[in-house]
Amino acid sequence: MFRVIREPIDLKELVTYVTDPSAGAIATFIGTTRNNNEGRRVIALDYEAYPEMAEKELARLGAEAKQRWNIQRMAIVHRIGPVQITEPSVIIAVSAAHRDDAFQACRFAIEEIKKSVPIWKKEVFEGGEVWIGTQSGQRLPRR
Amino acid sequence: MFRVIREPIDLKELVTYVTDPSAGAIATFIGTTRNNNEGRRVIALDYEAYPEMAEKELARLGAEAKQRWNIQRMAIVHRIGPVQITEPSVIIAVSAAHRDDAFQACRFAIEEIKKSVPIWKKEVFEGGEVWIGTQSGQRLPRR
Amino acid sequence: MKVKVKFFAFLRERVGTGEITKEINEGSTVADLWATLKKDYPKLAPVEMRLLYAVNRNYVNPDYALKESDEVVFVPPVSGG
Amino acid sequence: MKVKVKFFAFLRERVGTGEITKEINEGSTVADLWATLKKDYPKLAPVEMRLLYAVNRNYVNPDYALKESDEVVFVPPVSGG
Repeated sequence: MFRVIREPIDLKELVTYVTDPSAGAIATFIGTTRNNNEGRRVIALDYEAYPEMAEKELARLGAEAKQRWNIQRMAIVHRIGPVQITEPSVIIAVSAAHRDDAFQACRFAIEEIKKSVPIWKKEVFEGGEVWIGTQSGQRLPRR
Repeated sequence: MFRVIREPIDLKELVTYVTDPSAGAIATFIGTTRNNNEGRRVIALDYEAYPEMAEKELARLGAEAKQRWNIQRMAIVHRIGPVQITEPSVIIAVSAAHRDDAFQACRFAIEEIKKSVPIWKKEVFEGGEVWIGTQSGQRLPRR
Repeated sequence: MKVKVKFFAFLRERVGTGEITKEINEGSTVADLWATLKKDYPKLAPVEMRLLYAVNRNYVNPDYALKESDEVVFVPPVSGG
Repeated sequence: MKVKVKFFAFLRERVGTGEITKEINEGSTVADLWATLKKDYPKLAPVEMRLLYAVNRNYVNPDYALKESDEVVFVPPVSGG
């Protein structure tokens, strides 16, 4: 399950999707909107995607994870549009027979998303807004 | 939130508990009953705990995680009694400003649980049952 | 020949629209197209950030030779997650 | 003096009960108590696995000197998760 949606992401749906009788471990990662970034008071994040290609890239990295680790199922859903403080912008769920594979594939997925999936985040903060990553000399935020 | 319970574990409750406006990341780990182990067909796992001490040890390792990583909140709930295939026996949720801390603290928690928390797993398989870890020469199962 | 160009995020705001159709010369590369667009849209001229190029939903190199009806996207630094 | 001993999991099944009260000599250590229990419960005699010792819900060393009313647990290899 690799999707880009406008609605709130349903964690339960992803976990149910990856649940598998031969899996002993499920690792999940939830990215949420934080109320501060580099000293700014953040009001919300506003995500935009090239949706067809973003879903394709999510599926591609899922396939790559399946080649690299012994995992059963993976689901990644990224939300676009405004995402308020504490709300999830992305959820990843991975099941595997053993926990090491689940953790590693989950970590891999979020790192890759931040490198290659055509999704962009505009930070709306007190006093302005900025497309993250576009300012000269600005690092991508760690999350 | 560090608890040992008999009822099914509510993932949503843990994630809601650790949700925090200053957190940009939530990592969770769900341990589930797998239908096979070391070549045996597993029917269910049956967990037993020394509950007062188990909760104390869970809280202790949560405090240790807070010292070692920059995390906001942690919740660990372990279920006891019979846990059927695909059902969760343990869920860990950790929130942090940044994802690296959340992942590391989550991983630390599950590794420590398997080392020091007084909870025991009886595997009920086709043809018998065994307390995992008590057989001479038997390794603890990876999960 | 004609290609479709989509703009997202930072570039969409600079250009003022999300999609255009552009007439280009046979044999134009993606890099050529970008150079032309910088002239068409003065607000793109100062854009110095590292862009990735996608054609028909796949990343390509700047010397990729465009074909009729290709869908081209200039990808500003991604920041999902 | 008397101490309370709780048994769990593998050891509980061997002993046949989850809790006993045991009269021991002043100055007995946890290791002394375990040696005594092995005589009381023949099914414990062959137990060779590495045990941890807990007194009043804290892990202790085998030479821990017991006190009146202590709650003692012999912890077989844990396998939670």
